[in-house]
Amino acid sequence: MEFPTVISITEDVLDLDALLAQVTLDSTGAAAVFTGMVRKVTARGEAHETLYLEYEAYQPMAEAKMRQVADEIRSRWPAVEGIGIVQRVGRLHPQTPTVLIACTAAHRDTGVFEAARYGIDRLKEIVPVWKKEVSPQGEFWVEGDYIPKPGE
Amino acid sequence: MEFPTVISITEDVLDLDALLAQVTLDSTGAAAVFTGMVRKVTARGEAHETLYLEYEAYQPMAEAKMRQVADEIRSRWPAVEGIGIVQRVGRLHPQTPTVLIACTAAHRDTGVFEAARYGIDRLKEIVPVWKKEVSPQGEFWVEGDYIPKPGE
Amino acid sequence: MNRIQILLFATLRDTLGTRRLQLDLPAEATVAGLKDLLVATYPQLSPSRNSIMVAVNQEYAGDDSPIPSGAEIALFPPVSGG
Amino acid sequence: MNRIQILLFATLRDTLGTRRLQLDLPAEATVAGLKDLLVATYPQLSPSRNSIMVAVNQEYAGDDSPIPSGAEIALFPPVSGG
Repeated sequence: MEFPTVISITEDVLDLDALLAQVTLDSTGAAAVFTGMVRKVTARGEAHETLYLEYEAYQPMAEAKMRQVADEIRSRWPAVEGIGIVQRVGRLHPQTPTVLIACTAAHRDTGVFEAARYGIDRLKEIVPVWKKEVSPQGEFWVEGDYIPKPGE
Repeated sequence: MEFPTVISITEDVLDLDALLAQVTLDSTGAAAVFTGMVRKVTARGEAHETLYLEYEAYQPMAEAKMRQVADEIRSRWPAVEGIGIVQRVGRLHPQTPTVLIACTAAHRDTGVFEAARYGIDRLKEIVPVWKKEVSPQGEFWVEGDYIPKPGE
Repeated sequence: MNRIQILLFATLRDTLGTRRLQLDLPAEATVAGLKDLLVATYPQLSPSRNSIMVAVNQEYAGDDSPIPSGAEIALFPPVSGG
Repeated sequence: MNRIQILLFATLRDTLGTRRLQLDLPAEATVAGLKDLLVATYPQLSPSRNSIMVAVNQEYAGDDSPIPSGAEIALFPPVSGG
């Protein structure tokens, strides 16, 4: 049986229940899911308020890199069954989910939590998506601090 | 501001997106969620097939213990903002989500993954809920192996 | 004597064929005393005596825990939710 | 000469005011050569030269990476999705 890998970049509202159903097999008993949301109020670092974020993606490369993240998860946690990675793009307001990482397995002690954590960490390192922060003080592009190696 | 704690025992279909919205604040940027599902096919231990599970709860005590699990999470991971714990009861068929644990925080490196993992581990130790496994070979009550201390 | 209501769950409910029992306990009874009386009254509980969990007023109780008058008692096997 | 299409994202698109560029590169050009030509042509890119990421055919490239004829090139800042 082939394990499902669901990759998507979408402007639509994220649907966690639907994604979960897509990565649930007859042998699945556990799922760990990560969701990121737009924070209205940020206290860490330079405290600020956010009106909305504007996400954009280099879509074909982003999809390829999301698939690479899924492959990396499978090589590290072979017990993982289904993997779903969905990035929402467009204008996203506070409290809105922006990204979903779902990893399923037969049991919860198989690495699903670590796999979901790894998935969001890697997505933020290598998947070409950017967000522009729009605040009452103006707008600026957020830049990450990870520089992928050639071919990474 | 009071952090939300959502506790529920329900016969209804679980709605992860709705639960997540209930535990998302203006300061929330990350959520880790655990979901358990009914496995149709179990390979670990004595391999077997499941037609359905029948869940029941000692409802008032179960709700009190779910609240205790949330309190324990907050004392261990003070950065956790919202906590949602929902147990579905009744007859549940393969691939159906049976339980949700959602923990939110401002950032993902604050313990949300560990908090969700702790939440499901503790729920399976101290929350008075039981499942009867119905298989083609017959039916039997599943019994856990954790014995809570008095007052735990 | 202290007449108490006992709620039964899962295996124990199936074994005794009822969701509720009434038992008359001595005034100063403990959980151990309750278990003794139960097993004496319902010998079919004897094999599972050591794995029976007892909650008194919705809190886990030990063998030494007292059973206050009018307490809500629940008997059940080790939990298996999630 | 090798006429290539360049896609621009995020800050770089805003800085140059366009989503696409065309540039004529020497046949054996590398990513470093492309960056040199870009900065010479668009001096406003000079401050961000070292943080510009270059993807060649949808794969991260280093300064030494060659730029094949007809390659799809994309320029962007370090990613910030999620």
